[in-house]
Amino acid sequence: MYFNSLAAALQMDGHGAFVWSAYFITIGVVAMMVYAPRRREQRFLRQLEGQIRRSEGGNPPGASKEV
Amino acid sequence: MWTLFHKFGSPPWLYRLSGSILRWLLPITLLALVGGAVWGVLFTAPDFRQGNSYRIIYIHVPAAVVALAGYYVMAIAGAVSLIWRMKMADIAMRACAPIGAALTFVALVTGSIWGKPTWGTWWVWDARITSMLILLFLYLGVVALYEAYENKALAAKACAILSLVGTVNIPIIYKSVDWWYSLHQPASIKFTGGSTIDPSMLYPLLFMITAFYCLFTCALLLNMRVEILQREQRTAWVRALANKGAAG
Amino acid sequence: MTPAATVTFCLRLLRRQLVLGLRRPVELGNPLLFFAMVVALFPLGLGPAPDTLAAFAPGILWIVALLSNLLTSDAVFRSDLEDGSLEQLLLAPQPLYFSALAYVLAHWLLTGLLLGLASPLFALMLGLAPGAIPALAASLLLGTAVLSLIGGIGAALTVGLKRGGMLISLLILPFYMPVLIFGSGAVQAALNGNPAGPFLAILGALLCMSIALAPMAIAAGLRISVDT
Amino acid sequence: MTDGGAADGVLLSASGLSLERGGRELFSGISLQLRRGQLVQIEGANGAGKTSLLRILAGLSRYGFAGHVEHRAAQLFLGHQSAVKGLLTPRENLAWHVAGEADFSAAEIDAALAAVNLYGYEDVPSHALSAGQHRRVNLARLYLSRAPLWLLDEPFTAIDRAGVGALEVRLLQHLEQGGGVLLTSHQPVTLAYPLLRLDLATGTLQ
Repeated sequence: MYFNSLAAALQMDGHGAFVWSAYFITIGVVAMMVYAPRRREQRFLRQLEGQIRRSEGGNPPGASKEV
Repeated sequence: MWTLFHKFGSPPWLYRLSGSILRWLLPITLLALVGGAVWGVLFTAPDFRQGNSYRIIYIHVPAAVVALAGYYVMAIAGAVSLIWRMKMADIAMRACAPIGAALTFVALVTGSIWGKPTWGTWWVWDARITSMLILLFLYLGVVALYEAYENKALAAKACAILSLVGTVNIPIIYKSVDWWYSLHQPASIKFTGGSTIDPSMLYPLLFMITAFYCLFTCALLLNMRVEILQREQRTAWVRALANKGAAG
Repeated sequence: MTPAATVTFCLRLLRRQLVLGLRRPVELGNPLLFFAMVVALFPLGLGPAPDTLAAFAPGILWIVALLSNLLTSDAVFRSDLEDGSLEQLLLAPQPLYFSALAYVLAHWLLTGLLLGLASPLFALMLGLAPGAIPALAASLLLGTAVLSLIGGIGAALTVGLKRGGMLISLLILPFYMPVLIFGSGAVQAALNGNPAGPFLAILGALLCMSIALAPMAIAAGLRISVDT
Repeated sequence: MTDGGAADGVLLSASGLSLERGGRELFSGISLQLRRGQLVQIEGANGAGKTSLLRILAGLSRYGFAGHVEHRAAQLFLGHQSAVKGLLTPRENLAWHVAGEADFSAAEIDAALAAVNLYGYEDVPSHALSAGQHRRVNLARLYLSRAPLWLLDEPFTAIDRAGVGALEVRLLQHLEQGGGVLLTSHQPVTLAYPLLRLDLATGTLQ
């Protein structure tokens, strides 16, 4: 550990605000990059499942149908 | 070789493969990102000229490097899609653009934040930052073109051509911007050269670059999975997956 | 009877495009008028001080040339797509590479060439030193040819879209940047008393590369745009 | 008819064509061989994909369909649009046509224009002509072309009865000279010639 204390690490001789904000923005973007497609995938599967249930009885499974 | 190639063209196979890859790659990537960041921020000595603000390098440079590489990945996927008409290449190309744009955005924002303590201003028309800005434009152009086409199969082909044109142009743009900057460069502003970097700073940097490559791979696979499901939504295997997802 | 030879066919296309352009002389003048008007905006925006204007003149003239080229690029293939000529062109047995080159050449002759020839007038209006005017005209003549080729790629990719006008700018402006850098660099060098030759040589190299590669991208783009 | 065409007389051969648009299958499993002297009409309801199929066969649609198309002879494709430039005269439109055929002499062009009843309109700017006359300028290419393979999309639309008659005569002449014609048409084709029908719904040629 280069810094002696937590406060020093946060402060970084006055540069702390810049360094930490850069890292937090990056964390935000990375989280979005990972989270957004996973959420889209879950949501899509849920939608499709609902769609299949709605059409059940009318169409056999796997048949093509209008969206 | 060819069987592997054909397997890559098979959506269910790719979907399952990406699932099993992500299961271990994603946690490792996130751990590596956190570990590398901690290493870079807390365990390295400050730069003798820029002080602690240089610690932004551990995200700025990896993001910039991977964003640039991402453009080439996109162009290669585009070439594959044009030459062999592989659907999966279309999907990979489509998935690259937003990820690359996000990474370019990170590189720009962190570069700007880095600029404030270093140069005293949020934005400097420095060669590297200007090039990153142009790269962002190139990515956004691909996204805009894709969205403008209603027929998504054609959209992918059009984007493939655009990204190939971009691949040829990027070295020219970078060189010309470099040259332009050296012509107009004020003497007081100097960037620390990458080649003179101390090993104690270099290792965490290389580590972070690797981690960002993994991040790119993960994000690419995650985005491709959604796209595969949407394109294949009428097939039996996707429907089975949806039913299973609802039951489980 | 065999189809026309490629060279004959390209000359035929070139002649057709030029006649089409020359029968609408007003549209031919539009890019020049646009150029003049935007040049007139700068003194209004920057103030009429001759020193300021002269210092910015290389950049201003080049940016305006770039914009006026951009605005005309959108129309290169549009009317041909609308009246069905484009699909006939794609079915022609001659290589589309050369046909695309003929279209772009016609576009350059009707816009870039005129702009390059008229540029000394606008340069004088902005107070550019007379010594830099040959460099300006030469760099514009070379540079606008590159711009026309790159613009052709954008036009080919967006011609099939209903709202292509804004999109084409977003796609091709990044690719215009090296031309802008070296073009205005040539004028700047001439202003400072340095030789403009190296810059013109780089523009020439860019032109050679664009001639070799851009028609391929244009041809591929046109095939996609016609494939509805 | 000297140029193009294989020894077995096949001008165009396509196999296993299927097309999907917006999640709907327009047609599938279409196979077709067009030989010299054959007249084929593509049949199907509105929106069945007649024009799409013709564009695939012409080579204009390259993406998004499955199957294989092979051209064995030079083709002439006439689409919905006339490809006539309003700023050019009919004569210039044909002389500088973008389809890349051989250079035609002025006499040939004038004769073709006369054949489509545009005698005297050779030097009128085309924007002064009506839409029907534009179509006829386009049809004049049928009198100039040496291509054995004709792909015609709705050739009988927007022309008057006399024009339809003349067109039918020209088609007959072409077929008798060993050309092949593939067309789409809303109207029933009343040609005194054996007509093959390609039904898009079933994919069969009768």
